[in-house]
Parts: sequence; C-alpha cells; structure tokens
Amino acid sequence: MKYKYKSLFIFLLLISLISISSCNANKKVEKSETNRKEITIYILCSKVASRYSFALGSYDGVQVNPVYFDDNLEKLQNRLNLELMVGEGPDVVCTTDDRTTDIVKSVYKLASSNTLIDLNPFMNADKKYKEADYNKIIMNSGIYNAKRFFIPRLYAVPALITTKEKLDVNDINISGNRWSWEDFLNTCKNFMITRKDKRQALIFDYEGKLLIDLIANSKTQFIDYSSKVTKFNTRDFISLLKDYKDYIYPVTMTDTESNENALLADDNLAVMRNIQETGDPLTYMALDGYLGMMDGNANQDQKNSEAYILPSYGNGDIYGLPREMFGITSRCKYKQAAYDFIQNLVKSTNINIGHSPIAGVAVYKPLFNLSLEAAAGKVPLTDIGMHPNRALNGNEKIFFGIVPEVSDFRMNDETVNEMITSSVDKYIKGSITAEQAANEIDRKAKLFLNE
Amino acid sequence: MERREGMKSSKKNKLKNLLKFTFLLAVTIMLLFPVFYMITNSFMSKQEAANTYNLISSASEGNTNKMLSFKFIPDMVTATQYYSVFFKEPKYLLMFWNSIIITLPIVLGQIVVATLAAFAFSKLRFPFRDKIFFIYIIVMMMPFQVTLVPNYIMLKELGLLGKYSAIILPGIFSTFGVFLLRQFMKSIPEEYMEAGKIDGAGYFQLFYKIVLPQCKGAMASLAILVFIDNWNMVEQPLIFLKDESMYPLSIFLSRINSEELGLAFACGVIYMLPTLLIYLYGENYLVEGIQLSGIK
Amino acid sequence: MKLKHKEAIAGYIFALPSLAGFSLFFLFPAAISLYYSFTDGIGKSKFVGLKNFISLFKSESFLLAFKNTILFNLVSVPLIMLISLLLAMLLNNKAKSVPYFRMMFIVPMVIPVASVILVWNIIFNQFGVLNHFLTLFNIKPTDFLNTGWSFPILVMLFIWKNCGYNMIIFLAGLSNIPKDYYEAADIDGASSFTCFTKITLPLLTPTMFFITIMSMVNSFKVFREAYLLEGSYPDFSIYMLQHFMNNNFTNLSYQRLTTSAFVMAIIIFILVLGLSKVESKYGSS
Amino acid sequence: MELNKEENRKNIIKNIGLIFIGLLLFLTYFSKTISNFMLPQIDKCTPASGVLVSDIETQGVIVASNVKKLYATTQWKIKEVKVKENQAVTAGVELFSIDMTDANIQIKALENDISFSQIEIEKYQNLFGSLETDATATAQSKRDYELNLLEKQKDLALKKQQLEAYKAKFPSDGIIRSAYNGNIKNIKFEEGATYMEGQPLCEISIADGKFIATFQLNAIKATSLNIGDGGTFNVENNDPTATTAGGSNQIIFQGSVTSKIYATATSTYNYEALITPQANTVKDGDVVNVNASKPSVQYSVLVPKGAITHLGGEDCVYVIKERSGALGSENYVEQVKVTIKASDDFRSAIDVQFDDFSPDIVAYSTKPLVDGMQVRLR
Repeated sequence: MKYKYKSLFIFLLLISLISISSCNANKKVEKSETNRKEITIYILCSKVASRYSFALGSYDGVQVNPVYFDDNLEKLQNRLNLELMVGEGPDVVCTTDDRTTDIVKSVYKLASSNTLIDLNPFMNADKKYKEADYNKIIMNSGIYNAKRFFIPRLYAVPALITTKEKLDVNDINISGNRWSWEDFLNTCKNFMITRKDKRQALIFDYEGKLLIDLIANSKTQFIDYSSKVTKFNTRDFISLLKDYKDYIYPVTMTDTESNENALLADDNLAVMRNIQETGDPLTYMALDGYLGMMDGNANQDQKNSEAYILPSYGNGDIYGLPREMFGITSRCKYKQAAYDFIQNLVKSTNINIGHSPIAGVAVYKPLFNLSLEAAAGKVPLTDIGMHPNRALNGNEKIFFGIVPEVSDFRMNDETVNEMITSSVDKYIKGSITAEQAANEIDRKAKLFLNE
Repeated sequence: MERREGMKSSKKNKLKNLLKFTFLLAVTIMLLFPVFYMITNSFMSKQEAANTYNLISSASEGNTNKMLSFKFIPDMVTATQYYSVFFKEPKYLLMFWNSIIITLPIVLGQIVVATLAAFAFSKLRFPFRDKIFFIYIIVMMMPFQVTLVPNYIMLKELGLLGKYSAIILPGIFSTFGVFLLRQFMKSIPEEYMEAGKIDGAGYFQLFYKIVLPQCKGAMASLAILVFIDNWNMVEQPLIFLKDESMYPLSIFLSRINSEELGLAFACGVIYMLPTLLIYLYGENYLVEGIQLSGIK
Repeated sequence: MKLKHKEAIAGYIFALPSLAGFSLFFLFPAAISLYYSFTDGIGKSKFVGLKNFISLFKSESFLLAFKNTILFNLVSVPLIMLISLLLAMLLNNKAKSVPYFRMMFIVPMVIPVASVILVWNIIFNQFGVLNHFLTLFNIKPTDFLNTGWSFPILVMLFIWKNCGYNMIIFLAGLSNIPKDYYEAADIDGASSFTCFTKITLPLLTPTMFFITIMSMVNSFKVFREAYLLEGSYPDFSIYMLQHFMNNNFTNLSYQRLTTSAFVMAIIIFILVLGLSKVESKYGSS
Repeated sequence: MELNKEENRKNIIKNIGLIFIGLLLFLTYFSKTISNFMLPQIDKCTPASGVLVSDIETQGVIVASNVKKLYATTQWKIKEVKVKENQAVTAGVELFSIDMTDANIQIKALENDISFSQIEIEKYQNLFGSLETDATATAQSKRDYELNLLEKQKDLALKKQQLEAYKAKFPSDGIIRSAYNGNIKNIKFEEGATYMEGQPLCEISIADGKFIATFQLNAIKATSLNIGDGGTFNVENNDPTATTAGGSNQIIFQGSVTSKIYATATSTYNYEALITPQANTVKDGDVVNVNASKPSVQYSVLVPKGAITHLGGEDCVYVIKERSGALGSENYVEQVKVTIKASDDFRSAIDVQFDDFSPDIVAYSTKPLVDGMQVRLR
C-alpha cells in the first residue's frame, strides 16, 4: 500500500519534471555568438524602430541590427547592466528611448564605469565632422572627465503648452513666451486667488516631472558629477521648494491624480471632478519639448496653441536637457562602423517617431533649421521625418518658433529625481520641513555621488 | 526532560507550562499574521485586492490621507483568483513546476554532497582541513553580487547559461550544508568513532553505520532549510535564466503590481504548501534526537 | 603513521565532490573577482594596485554603509540568538500543543516576499495601522519607514523572519545532545538551570557558532526586504553594505563592488577566526 | 504506539502532498486544453481594398409628371357620373352631368326680369313720345326724362350680364367634359351630391409621356443614391394591349433622380425619378421596380460588417496577433479603433491605421472580445 503510493508519487514527479523541462526546452531563445560582422543596439519597443529604421543599414559591410525589448523597460535595464558589466551587451548604447523613459538611469555613472570608449579620436579623425554644425553646449554634455562618451542627438526644453482660448476663457494673460520666475509665480498666485472656489488646476503636471524640470531649469546647477559636489542644501534650493509647495503645487494636477484607480484625497478629488466636468485642466504641461503629448489629451484643436518656455529660477536663461545620447561600448568590434552609425543618426532628418510626436529638437543645426522651416510650413513634413498624414500640430510650430539658444545643459538623472520626489512628497505632506527635505536630498545625493 | 517533568509534576510546573503556552501563543499570532492576511485576501475579487495595493502605493506616494487598515473580511468571497490560477492562466502552474525543477535536485544533491564532506571535515583529520573549511565559511558569507560577474562568465564558458543547471549546480555545491552538518557531526562523541574503528570498520562504514544515523535530525533540518532557501531564491534565476518561461514562482511573487495582487495571494498560498508539507514530514526528526545513545 | 595517511586520503575522498564543486562555482569566481578589485575594469583592463581600495575608503557612502552593517549585526545577531534559543528550549519537549507551535515558526520563511512587504507596509506606513493606532492617543503620526525608526523596524523584520530558521537548527542541536547526560545530571540532583549552563550550552557551542554565522549571512539577505520596503536609497540608519553594493551594481562600478566585498571578507575572516577560537575553547570542555 | 502515531501522521502528510502534487500535475497537463476550451473561437479575415457595390432594389409607384385638377365652378349637384377611376379620357369626353333644374329656374327668373324691364323702358319711351307733342313741356322735364331712361338701360344691361355670367357657370347641356387627354384620377364626387364652388372634383393626369417614379429608401441606402444619379426602372405590365417592341410585357427604361426629400415621419428618404418610357407603355399608378445599383468610390480597407464592434459610441475591429505565452505561442486580439466611412449590406469601408501592412482581423467570435484577450482560431 505504502509502497504503491511512494512509487506513484515518484512516477508522477518524474513525468512532471521531464514534461515541463522539455516544454520549456523548445522555447529556448539562446542568442549564440555569431561571427557575422554586426553591431547591435538595444531598442525598447519596436514601435520606436521607425525612428532608426533608415539608419539600420550596413556601414562598410558591418550590419546594424537592433534587439527589441517589447516595452519591457525593467528587462532591458537589467540585461543592459549585467551584460555591460560582464563585457557583453550592445555595441551602441542609447541613453533614452523617448522622452518619458530613460534606459540609462544616470548617464554619468555609466560614463565613469569604464564600459564606454572615448569618442574624441573618432571625431578628430572624422573629415565630415564640423563643430559649427552642432549645438556646442549640448554636444559638450557628452563629455565626462575630459573624455567624450556620448553624442547627444536631441535636446529638449521644458515648456508649458496651452491654447489661446483656454487662457482667454480664464483671463490669464502672459506677456511673451518667456516667463520670468516672478511672472510664473504671479500667474500661479492669481490663479489660486481667482480659482480658489472652483478648484481647477492650472498645470497638468505630466508624470510629476514639473518640479524636476523646474529644478533642472534653475540657475544653480545643484549637482556636479565630476567634482562630486551637491548644492541641494542651499538657500536657493530651499526657497525653490517653498515656492513650489506654496504657489505651484496647489495649482497643478498630476496624472496619477487624474487616474481613477488612484485613491484621491478629497481636495484633489475636487480638482479631479472639476476637471472631468470641464474636460481637461486649463493648461497642459508639455515637458522636455515633448509637445505632442497633447495629442493624447482632450485638447484637440491645436490652432491657437501657445507654448511658454518653463521659467528658470534665478535668471532668464534656458537650459537644454540632452536626450538620446549615443555611446559605444568598449567590447564593440567595429567601432568605426558604430561611430558612423551614430553620426548618421544624429544627422538624419528623421527626428521624430513616425506617428508619435518629436522627443526634442535636433542638436545637429542644419536639421534644427530644417524643422524650423517645416514648422513655418516652408518645407513638407516628410523632410523632418514626420508622418505625412500627421499635421505638425500648433504646439510644435510655436515651440520651434520660440525655442532659443540654450545657455547651458542640465543632465536628467532618474536616480536623483527619485530622491528629490520622495523627499519633496514628504515635505508637501508636511511630515518634514523644506530644510529637512533639502538636507535629506543633499545627503542622499552625496551618497549617490560617492558610491 | 518530558519524562522528568512527568515524574514530579507540581503546581509550579503547571503554572510554568501555562506561561509557556500563553507566550508561545502570543508569538505565534505575531508570526502568523501575514499568512492569515494572505489567505483571507486570496479569496477577494481581483479589484478588491488591487484596491489595497493602490491604497498603499498612493499612500507612499503621498496622494492620499486615507488611513490604511487590514482587510480580513472580503466584501465578496470568491475563488476567482484560484480559478484563474488553476484553469485560466497555466503560466503560474508552470512557474510552480519550474520552482520544483530547480529546488528538488538542489536539496537532494546538497544533502548527499554535504553529508560526505561534513563527515570529512568533522571526523577525519587531514592537512589544511580547517583552513579549507575557513575558506568555505568566508566564501559562503560573500554577498551574491560579488561573485556574480565571474559566475556569469564561468557559466557562460561551461555553456550552462540560460539552463536550469546554471542554478542547480551552484545550489548543490553551496557550502551551507557542509557547514551545518559539520557542526552537528562535531557534537557526536568521539567514542563512537573509536569503537567503530576498534571493530575494524572502514571509513565508509563509520560514516554510514555510525555517523549518519545520529545526525538524522541535522539532515532533516538541512533538507528543510535548503528547500526553503532555494524555494525563495530570486536573484540567481533572474540573472542566469534569460527565458522568462523558466522563471520560478518566487520571482513572480517577489515583485507584484496591483492588478496581479489577487493572483499573487492565491499563488502565495500554493507556494507555501510544499514547504510546510516538507517541514511537517521531516519535523519529528528534529526533536527525535538520539534515543539509543546509551545502549551499546 | 600509516593510519594517519589512510585517514587523510579518506578525508580528501569524502570531501572531494564538495571541494570540486565549491572551487568551481564559488572559490574560482571569488578569486577572479578578487583580481578584478585590483583592476580598472572588466575585459582587457589594466592593473591599478590598491587604487580601488584607497578610493573606496575615501567614499563616505562606503564608510556609512560599513558602519551601519556592523551596527546592525551587533544589535540583531545577539538578539536573534537569544530569542531563537529561548524558543527552541521552550519547544524542545513533547507536549501535545508544541508541534503545532513549532510549525508556526516556519511560516515566516515560507511566505512570499511580496506579501510580507505588503503587510509591513500596511503596518508601518505613514498612514499605516500603527500610526492609526497612535493617533488614538493623539500622537503625531511619523513615517516609520523613512526615519530613524527604520533601523529597529528592520531589526524586527530580520528577527521575525529568521528566528524560526535558527530555531530549527537549535532544535536539531538540542536533539543531538544525548539524553543520558541529563539523566546523569538528574541523578546528581542538579537544577534545570545548572543543566542548561553545564550541559546544554557547552554541547550547543558548535550549533551556536554555526547560527551566529548563518545569522550574519541572513542579515545580508534581509536586504531584499529592506530594498523592497524602502528602495535603494533608504534612511541613512539602514543604508547597509548591501545597498552600497547593489547600487554600485546598478551603476556598473564593479570595482567598487568587489573591493568593498573584500574589505568585508577580511572583517568576516577575523570575526570567524575569533568565533572558531571561542567555539573550540568551549566545545572541547 | 508512539511510533505508530508518528507513522500515521506521516502517511497523512504524504497523502496530502501526493494529492496536492497530483492535482497540480493534472491541471498542468490539461491546462492548455482547459484554456483552449474556455477561449473564444474566432474566424479571421483579411481586410481587402475594393469598392462597395450598393445595389438599391425597391418598388415604387409611377405617377404622371403633370396633373390637372377639376374644380366645381359653382354649386353643382351631380346628376350622373359618366367616368370611372383611372379611365383614359380625351378632350371633350363627358365626365358627368349636372342637375340643371334649379339653374334653369334661376335663368328663367332672370330672363323674365330682363324682358320685364325692357317692356318698362319701351313704355317709358312711348310715354315721352306723347310728351313731345305737348307744348307746355319744359327743358327741365326733358332732362329728367333722359336721365331716367339712361338709368333704366344701364340696369337692363347689368341684368343681362348677370344672366350670361350665371349661364356660363353651367354647360349649356349640363354636361361637364374633359379638357385634356389623359386619365381620370381620384374622383371625389358621387351622384346626387352637391359641391360648393372651388371644391376639387377629380384630377386628370395629362398623358404627355412624361412620368415620375416615386420610391422610398432607408437612410443607410440613401447615402449612396443622390439627385442626378441614374437608375433602371422596369414595369411588370399586365395590360395586354400595351406591348413593347420586345414583345415581352417587361418594360425597361432609364431615369434619373430628380428629388430626394427626408420624411421625418417614416424616417426614410422619398425619391422622385423622372422617367420617359415609350408612348403609352406605362400609365400612372403602375408599380415599378427601381434598380439603382451603382459602385461606390475605391476604398482602401473593406471589412465584413460582422467584424466591426460598436462599444460606447466608438467602432472598433480586433486585429489577431501572436505572442509567446506560457504554453508556446498563442493568438490574441488587439483592439483597433476605426471610423466607418461607408457600408453596404455586407461590408463596410473603414478608416484605420494598422501597425503592420495587412493584418488578420476577427470576422466572428463566439464570445465578446476584450483588448489583449487570448483567442483560438477556428
């Protein structure tokens, strides 16, 4: 009796193990080491591929072939990390996928990890490379410790997008497309006063990036990677936080709040309801020049769109956020081909992603000018790689119109962003003061830099 | 001990037992809390379970001022979660089998390897014995990330990467078992060994006839602990198995999002069962001890 | 002499499988990573001597993590030893109810991590049950997980999770103590306390040695919970070596990782050495 | 004893374990079967480019293009009706006769009145003639006399006019005749009834070979038939006398839509098509088969109507895709929003952006589909 059981048990187990291991075996997708001449690049989702498609050709016999991670960011990041660490991975690394997703969380950590090569020799050797053709400031964002690890393709300028009607309806009048910090604050204050009863949101803070971009856009650079200095624990930063909490945060609505699943505190709920009634918040944030995000939102008529460069704290300067920085890994066999590929990408007229909107403006000046002309309607959209059946919407027109020469760049760093947001959340919840928050952020950032 | 208390069972002892009992009860409740929570929640509807999660996430993001609270009583008791785990989404069942495929060989292998080695390290004298054993301990205490990269390269060289054996083999040779058993074998009195030697038994017989029967308890505990360790393993499969269809259940249960929460609870219950059963099965060895120690 | 040889050979033979596997899957990788800690990168990297170590000791993060780790171990390990030993003693009898209790102590180890985290979150969250409870005595709610409180909480979590683990080992250890010793002592009319000090403790030293070390290992493993609970940059009081290493891992600075690991290894070495001395001292008595 | 209990306990545990494992094994083994069993089965189809043939077939009625109405010119009392509905008449054909008795009396009265006043006038003149001879007559009296005479004559003339006018309202013989050739339609009078002035009595549709086919279409079909569109019309002619050149009594002729009016009451479109059949082949009231089939413009994406689902005011189709699931590759559907441009009985032309070039879409599903739902192909 007992033995019957035992034998049955073992029998079953054996069957199970065999069957299941075999059922897994046939799904092995082991990428064997091919000695074909090829360079690989990891692309998050195949939809974005159209942006690269034209460049995914062969460069003097070396084939560029992309590896897609159908929108599984975590998988991509883990694999990229591990493989880079063990000296494998792609030959070309792209830091961001589109505006919203950073594949490489902190670019300069990657630069300092000895896994990328210095691109300066190639640039010097490159006959076609003319420094004047590129936006110098943004180009320099690829330099770390006197070595050029990245070539940025786009840079973004945070801007607020809305439509004339909305401003008129709510009699908000803003002089010019460039705000001073004070103008911005005053607008928020007035809005608060006039709209206190209605509980509407002035700014739709997409993905809660508003604060991050405000910080990035401020005069003092709060974090310096090469010299490992952080300035978060300064009066500037604290007052910035205070301004944010007192005036800006009350009139913003994040998309987590607009998401029904998120349980909202009552006052937010009021905002929420009101927004549902009035269709959408009065103004949209369109960050990092990711202007097409309005496509997704209720504001469909782009006729009288208005774009306002996000005000800079401290002075009127504008700072560019480099996007899509390309680097070459040290294990790359065909470095020259990889370099050519990158240059081709950077120079390519195809700055946007087929249907979805552009992620920024081009670092390559001729292309930038071209897109200006496209915005002005002088050249067809296809020349800047936009899908012909997608009209260049008003925001982009205006944006291209007002995007200025940036005076400096600010590197977006997800790790630091997380620190900032977590502390600021506590500050806004009131569990800690602004000073404490600043101090916390500063210490964490220091930890991060010193690791 | 039991016997002794039996002999002179007085009021004092009764009181002591009562105290013991209450104390243990208190501790137990504390320990059982999450399980209880998990089981009750596994009978909630998908949405209901998800709500808790959203509440927490939004609380930690500071989007809410609602107070969290444990919800033990479902609004609507349903077995939908179990239904979908068992019938609708076989991938969880497969994950379960993956866990078994990974864990069982490790447990069996390690017991065999470890008992042999432990015998050597505890009862047999040979040069560098203690030094080697030292290295064992120190390497065992190295965090996982440290040796990860060389491990990865090594496994790649051996062509094991992306196979179950990439996890099973290192698991088998983990030094934990050796360490544990060695410690127990040390406590087996030398006299037995000597006696055996005098009887002219070979080393294997010494091992098989004398040492092995005496550390049943240790082996049982080893089996249980190793099983638990590898059953909960997350990092290694995540890195050494590229194919997600080979991931064990523990990976799924280590990072869950709101819409999967209900499922996770149901899975969690299934996930718990084998370990508990194995423990229950081997449990009496732990306390059985050596009855025959006096008789020779 | 000849016997000694035979024994040595036998010893090697018995140890061989384990030795082979160990050196292949653990020792060799460890050696390689030790080598890496003296280079500036993986692949065709050049030897940089002690540069990594120097820069490591310059980094405040490492020092903080180091301090915290040691502190954590100093606090949690003795604590868990005490508790689990106490429990083991209580449970090491054949009273009716006892087996059930014993089972309960396994449970924390078999629950999936996620649900543990969930529960702890609900308890200690800013808006958690505990704060809810405190507000009844109108005490201002504190964010336990992101303040100095997180250290004791982590210790609690550690003990909660691992005391069953240690208890099993203790039970096994206790069971290995021959009953006749106690009977002998009983005949001599020794009190149960003297039994404990004179018989149980000395004979338990190997087990305790083992458990001490295992507790340390597990105290590294508790990082998984800490990470899921509070992210990779938690409150400074629980920023452990594990955090440091993990962050360095995600930031691809593998040299840092290995270097710090070997600094740690040295510490461990000294510690283990000391412990084993203690063990051999008591174990033999 | 102790050991026995131990054994039992162990056995129980083992059995539980076995059952557990066995159950899971069983479920795993049958998992694919079960899931397939529960999956919705679908038929697939590939959207093609092409034209929508909107064949419009309906029945209409033919009416003459112009119709004259006959009104009662005064109070008529119908004595005898001489025609019947839909009777073809030519000009001068008697329609009906009127009861003239009252009228004749009236006329008589008038005539008497006239003759009486004539006599009066004569009398008056005679009287004056005798006066002329009288010397005593003054100029004054003479003027009076002339005035009176003029007045009387005017009065007489008036009366005569009245008589004529009255007579004119009646046919002399009391018989009303058709003024046109055509045929009689909806007679409103009957024998013995009296009709006021201006009351319609009947209609005469003029037979000038011009007819209008009237028919109705529902809103959907109406989209594809507009004013100016041509169509073929045919009449099942049951009148043996009218034979066409073909000899068959199936008369086919072309026409074109002249008006298209939306009738809110029936929520249909009322059409009128001007048709010119050969002489006297059709008469109005004939039932006509309208056939206005015409191909639409070329559409890029045509899908079966069944493939389109309507949810919450939005139309969408489900594209069949493949992904690698737990048990090998599996099919699933992806919802794609579409806008219907036009459609006929079977197919709809949609406006949509598919990811890949020509995807398979779900034509029919046994269960309602959700986005991302796994499905099983038939």
